[in-house]
Amino acid sequence: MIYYITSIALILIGMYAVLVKKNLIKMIIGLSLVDGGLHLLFIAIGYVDNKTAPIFSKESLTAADMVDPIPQALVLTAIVIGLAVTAVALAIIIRLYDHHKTLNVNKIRELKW
Amino acid sequence: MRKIITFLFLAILGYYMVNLMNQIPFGEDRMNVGRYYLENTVSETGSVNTVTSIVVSYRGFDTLGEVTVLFLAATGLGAILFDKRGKKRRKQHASSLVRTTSKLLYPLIVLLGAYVFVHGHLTPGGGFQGGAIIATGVLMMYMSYRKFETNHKALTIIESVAGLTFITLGMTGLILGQTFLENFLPLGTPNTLLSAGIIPIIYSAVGFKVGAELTGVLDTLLKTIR
Amino acid sequence: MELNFSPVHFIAVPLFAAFLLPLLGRVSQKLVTLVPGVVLLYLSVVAITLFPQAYDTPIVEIIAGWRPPFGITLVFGPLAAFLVTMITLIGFVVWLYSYRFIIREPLEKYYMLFMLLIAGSTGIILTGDIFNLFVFLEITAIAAYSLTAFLRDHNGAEAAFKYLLIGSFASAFVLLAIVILYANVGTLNMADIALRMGDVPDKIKLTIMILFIVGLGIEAELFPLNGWAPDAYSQAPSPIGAVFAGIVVKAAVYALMRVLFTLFDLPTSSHFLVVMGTITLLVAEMSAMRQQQIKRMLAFSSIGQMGLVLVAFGLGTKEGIAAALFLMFSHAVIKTMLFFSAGYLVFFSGHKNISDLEGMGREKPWTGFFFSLGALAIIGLPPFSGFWAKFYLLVSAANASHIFLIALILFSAIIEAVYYLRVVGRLYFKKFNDIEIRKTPFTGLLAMGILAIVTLVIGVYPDFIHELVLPAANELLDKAAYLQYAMIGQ
Amino acid sequence: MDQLLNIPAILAIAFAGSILVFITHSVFPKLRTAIILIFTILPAYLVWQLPADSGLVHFTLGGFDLSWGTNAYSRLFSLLIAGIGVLATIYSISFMKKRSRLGFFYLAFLTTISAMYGIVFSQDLLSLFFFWEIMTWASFLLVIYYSFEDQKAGIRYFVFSAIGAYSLLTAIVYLYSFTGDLSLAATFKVIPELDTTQITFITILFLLGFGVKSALMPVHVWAPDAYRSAPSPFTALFSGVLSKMGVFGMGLVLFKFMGGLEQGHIIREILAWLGGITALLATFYAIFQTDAKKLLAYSSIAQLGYITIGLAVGTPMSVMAAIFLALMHGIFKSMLFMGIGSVFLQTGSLDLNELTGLIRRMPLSFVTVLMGIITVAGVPPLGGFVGKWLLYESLITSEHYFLVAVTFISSTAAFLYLYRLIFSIFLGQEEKEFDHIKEVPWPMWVPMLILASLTMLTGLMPGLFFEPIAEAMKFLGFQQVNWEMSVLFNTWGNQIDLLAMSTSIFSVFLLGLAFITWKNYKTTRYVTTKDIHTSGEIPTENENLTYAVDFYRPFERAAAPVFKYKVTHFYESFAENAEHLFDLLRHVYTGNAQTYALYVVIFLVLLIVFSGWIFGIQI
Repeated sequence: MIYYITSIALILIGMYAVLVKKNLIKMIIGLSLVDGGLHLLFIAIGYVDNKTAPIFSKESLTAADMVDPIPQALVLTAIVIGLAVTAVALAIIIRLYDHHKTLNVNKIRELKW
Repeated sequence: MRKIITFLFLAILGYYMVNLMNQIPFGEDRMNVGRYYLENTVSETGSVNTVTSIVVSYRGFDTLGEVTVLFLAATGLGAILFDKRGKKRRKQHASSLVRTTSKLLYPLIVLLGAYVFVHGHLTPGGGFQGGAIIATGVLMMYMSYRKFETNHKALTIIESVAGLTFITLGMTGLILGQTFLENFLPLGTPNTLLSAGIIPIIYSAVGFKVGAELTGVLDTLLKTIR
Repeated sequence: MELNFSPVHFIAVPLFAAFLLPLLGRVSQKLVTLVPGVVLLYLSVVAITLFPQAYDTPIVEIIAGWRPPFGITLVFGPLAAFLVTMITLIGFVVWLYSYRFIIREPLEKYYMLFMLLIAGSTGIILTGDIFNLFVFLEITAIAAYSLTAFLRDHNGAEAAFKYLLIGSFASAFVLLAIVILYANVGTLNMADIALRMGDVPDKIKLTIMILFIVGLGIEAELFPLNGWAPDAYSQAPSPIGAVFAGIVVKAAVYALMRVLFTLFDLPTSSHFLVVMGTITLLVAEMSAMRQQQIKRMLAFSSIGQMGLVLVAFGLGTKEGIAAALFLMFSHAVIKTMLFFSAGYLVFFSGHKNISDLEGMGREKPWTGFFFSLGALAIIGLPPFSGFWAKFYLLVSAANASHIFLIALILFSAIIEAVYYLRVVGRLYFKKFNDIEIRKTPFTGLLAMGILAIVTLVIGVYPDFIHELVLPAANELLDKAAYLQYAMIGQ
Repeated sequence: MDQLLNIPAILAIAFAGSILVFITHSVFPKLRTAIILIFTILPAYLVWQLPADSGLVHFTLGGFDLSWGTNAYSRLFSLLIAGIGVLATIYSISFMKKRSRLGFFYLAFLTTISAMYGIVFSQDLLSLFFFWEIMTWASFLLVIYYSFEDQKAGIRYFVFSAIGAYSLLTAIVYLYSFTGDLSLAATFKVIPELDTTQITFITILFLLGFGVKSALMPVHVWAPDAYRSAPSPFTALFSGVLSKMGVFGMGLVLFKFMGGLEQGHIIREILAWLGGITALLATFYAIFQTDAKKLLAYSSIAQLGYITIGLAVGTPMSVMAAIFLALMHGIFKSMLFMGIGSVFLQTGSLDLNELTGLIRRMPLSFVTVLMGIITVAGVPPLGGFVGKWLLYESLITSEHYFLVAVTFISSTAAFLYLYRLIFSIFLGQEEKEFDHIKEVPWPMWVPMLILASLTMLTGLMPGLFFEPIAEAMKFLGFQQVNWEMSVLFNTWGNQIDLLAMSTSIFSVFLLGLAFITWKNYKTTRYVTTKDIHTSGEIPTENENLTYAVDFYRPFERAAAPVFKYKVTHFYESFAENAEHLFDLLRHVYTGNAQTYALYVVIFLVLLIVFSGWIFGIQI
């Protein structure tokens, strides 16, 4: 349960950062936190008590000894997606800083209404 | 004001989420499709690492998407920061201790990366992990040496060729067998390097691709003029 | 070797092209611009070839030889066939327009991103797997972020940042929904999930549904979630604005509807959709009323139309869904044409503001003509396809005895008429002064011409689309049949 | 069977013509005129050839069963369209010669005509609406053709049309949800089965829809500006024929749909009164106009008011009067607009305060306008008289005495503006600045004179029109209506022999004219109106001293308090407030990325918290 709560806490902290912090970089960090929290949550869901990683590295291991492999596979994908989004976000922020000379989200409001 | 509102709403959201997760007991065996994978991975794919067999074979299409996403990130970065490339702006080299260690470790790290993605079907690891490790090595070199350069053309070509290999393998499956990405090579003996059919090939391609792409991303970001 | 078309081509071929483009770029820049067109043409051919088959018996393509629910499947039923064909055709026209319109470097990257966008949107529509849907959603989204900032001006970057921020929220919520869903059903194939959904407690089911609605609703431009849309539409290069309106949103709406109709029982959410759709429609149309910039106005109008589509889906009847699909098609065609013509108007005049476009219609008669035609069509006047879309929608609303809804829809149509016709009037008002005499490129005019002819033909003879739309609507409603073939009879 | 095919053929030719003109204009401009003439005259000829009852052409489109066909009623209107359409087109060729964007103009012009054919041939609600909307946008394009500085006229026209059209659409889909069949025949059958509220609702929507096009108060406000803005050849068509489509529809609704609403039903009475008010107020507005076209526009509104009264009262005689007036109005109003348009073409002005003394410069236009105003005034011997007579009589016999008074007052007041129109443009002193003015070329005056002679003919022999009208009324469900070629009956058994009456009036008129001409010719002294010998006063330089200025000043002063409250102001302030509200609303898009993200979270939380209320299950 603590795993759930931790990951939910991570998600919420991340969201808080995105919603409140004025610095664009901090907002992106917040996004990464949200992603991290989600990934942890996913892994936590796949966990089964007293089971091991789903690799048949020893003859003695059987299918009954292992945790759910699917969340792990999916999280791998999700991590990559999170990375890609972060990279693009950073590029956009570089552009933004270039044009606006600020990283304050409140000052980047030329498109409105 | 905004802080209070945000906090309030996030608190409510958190309350509901915890409440919700309470109904999903932790550590319980809820496997469904997962059970099938665990039971059949060795016999069906020849890969002992179930995660790898899922990533590359059972859900290989996801991985194609995943590779695409990375490729997309590199491309997007290239597009957005197109006319901002320049020489590095750092004035100094890192200390000679760092430089020497880096030089020493660089080949090892690259080798480790290659090892990780080649053995993706046997050990915890795979193309993404291996590629990431390689990129770390390059990053280290960037940080240590002012004039370290990667061959950008070569990176692009590796990227493209690896991507094309992936799809070509998929299409070969479609042509030789019935379906896209079908494992048309013999499965071999589990727990040996040359087993699991196309899985190691795909994972190697992914490894090259990820390594090249991450390096490219780092390169682009590091060389951006402020 | 027999050339065997299969739905996977829709994803693999554009991806292949995207990976190939950097290599081609080393050989010749000409190839970089030509290859995407060839690819899209090829995809259109594939789509049209597979079309009758999909309407006859849906094609379920298994990826990597694993039967559902263990592997990923591509489901190519009537609905998917309809939308994919629409996307490839619109994509081809967009390429035709981009061919001479996009002259800004890096061309290669533009076409790569465009190809990936196409692959992503077709992937969303074809896939039968919920996580795969998420992956394609992200491919589409990231490509869209990058393309929004493609012009690299400071508004572009701002718009892209907003899009990215909100889009990340969308992906976070969708992923959260998938996580919770997986925790409860332990499977990812949508048909399989639907089969096992009965065991899930109602409360959890509803939470998942809400998360999906919020996550996908962001991409589908539901009202309070669509803050990114006007900025992204208006700051992206014009062909990409058209792609957003014609392809990306359509794919997102499809995803939302597939999830709502197939995974959940709709009745609980149908009224919600109608209400939210109406609010989206009204707010968007009202906001469009006094926009200064032409492309921003088009963006708000697109949001409004998406609201209309949601309303039509929300009616939940076969007629309603058919109307929604018709509306999607018609809107894709018309809005693409509008973005194209607005793109050239802005390009030639050098101004984004409507008030600065005065007299452009006299200067550029064909471009102005296409814009006017598009304006008339999107308001829903006969004999253009927009009329039939609206008429089908109203008929189904009346059959569901939502008279008040009809009144609201028509009210918004009046607002729409006012702001579009204002622009049309402006275009022909007095002479435009400082303009370089440059010709509109032929490919651009051809692209607009094709779209204009399509709206006109559909407007005069709607049966063509109407007959395609009905089985597609049926597919969405007939959950049992979908489960049957998506699970390959298991 | 080949007659049946004619209707689709006519519509196809007509619509193809409009597109062809557009293409020809940009490819071979020289062929343009020929194409225009061929594609207006050919469909008109085919329409003329159509039988009164051709049966129905059935086909399905978009999953709906549609049908086209003619009957006596629609034939009447189709002939009106064909006639005025051809004449207005011929007129337009010279009128538009020097203007640009002719491809655009004729595309819209021919599309409007074609769409009107479509409306009258539609035998189902969907095609009716389909063509109705085509007509609307095509005419809108013509209204904004000149692109005046403020495009309010066009937008206002379109908005009101849209309100009308959409109320039609609402009625149509609402009806369809009961009947499942769009054909008029099926609809006629089903309507009596609905309950009263539904019938009332549908009828009001239909009447609103058609009423907008026929400029019924209080939804008339688009008309003056739209008529004013459109190019004159089109205004002729607009006021003469297009507004009759509203009448056509109202006739259908009142006599076919509203089987359930008997004579004297409250809706009918209200409609009749609206017609009366329209006639009265529009007449007074017309008096104060200084713009010739606006004056005529208000006059059109007033005339349409009479027609509405006739239709709403619904006795055989009143309906006959209404349809007769509708046809007459089609003729004389297009003729008047053509006449005024000619003046505009030659002088470049429509201002009654500017124009003066053109009688000798443009005699043919003068004759046209003269005939026109005589007809409008309803004075024998021209056709207007017959219509007015029938209307009075039917109102009296159906005991609408008050309406008779209203009609009578407004008809009388009409003299004021008509007099002003002809006097300030054609009569009075001749100005130097107009010396070079010449009569318009023949393609313009020929149509005008044809129409003028038609008014004469109908004045002498109204039976020419009574015959088809009687047929049409049979279709609308009236029994045999009495008529004779040139005799008017009245309820009390008296008869008026129009021929004899006209001859006597004519001779008196001619004598009078001769006398006046002879008398004035002697005494006229030519002084320019800018002559400053004004009893010692030194006029400021810019003061316009033409006698037409403040023509009805005392009257205007007296009426001013009443006219302060204009319904236009109400709409304008409504629209303004609405726009202001919209403008406020769009501030939800604050432009701050964080705020948008906050919306997302708030929306999510609200959905979860109120899930019980929204989805029925509380989380």
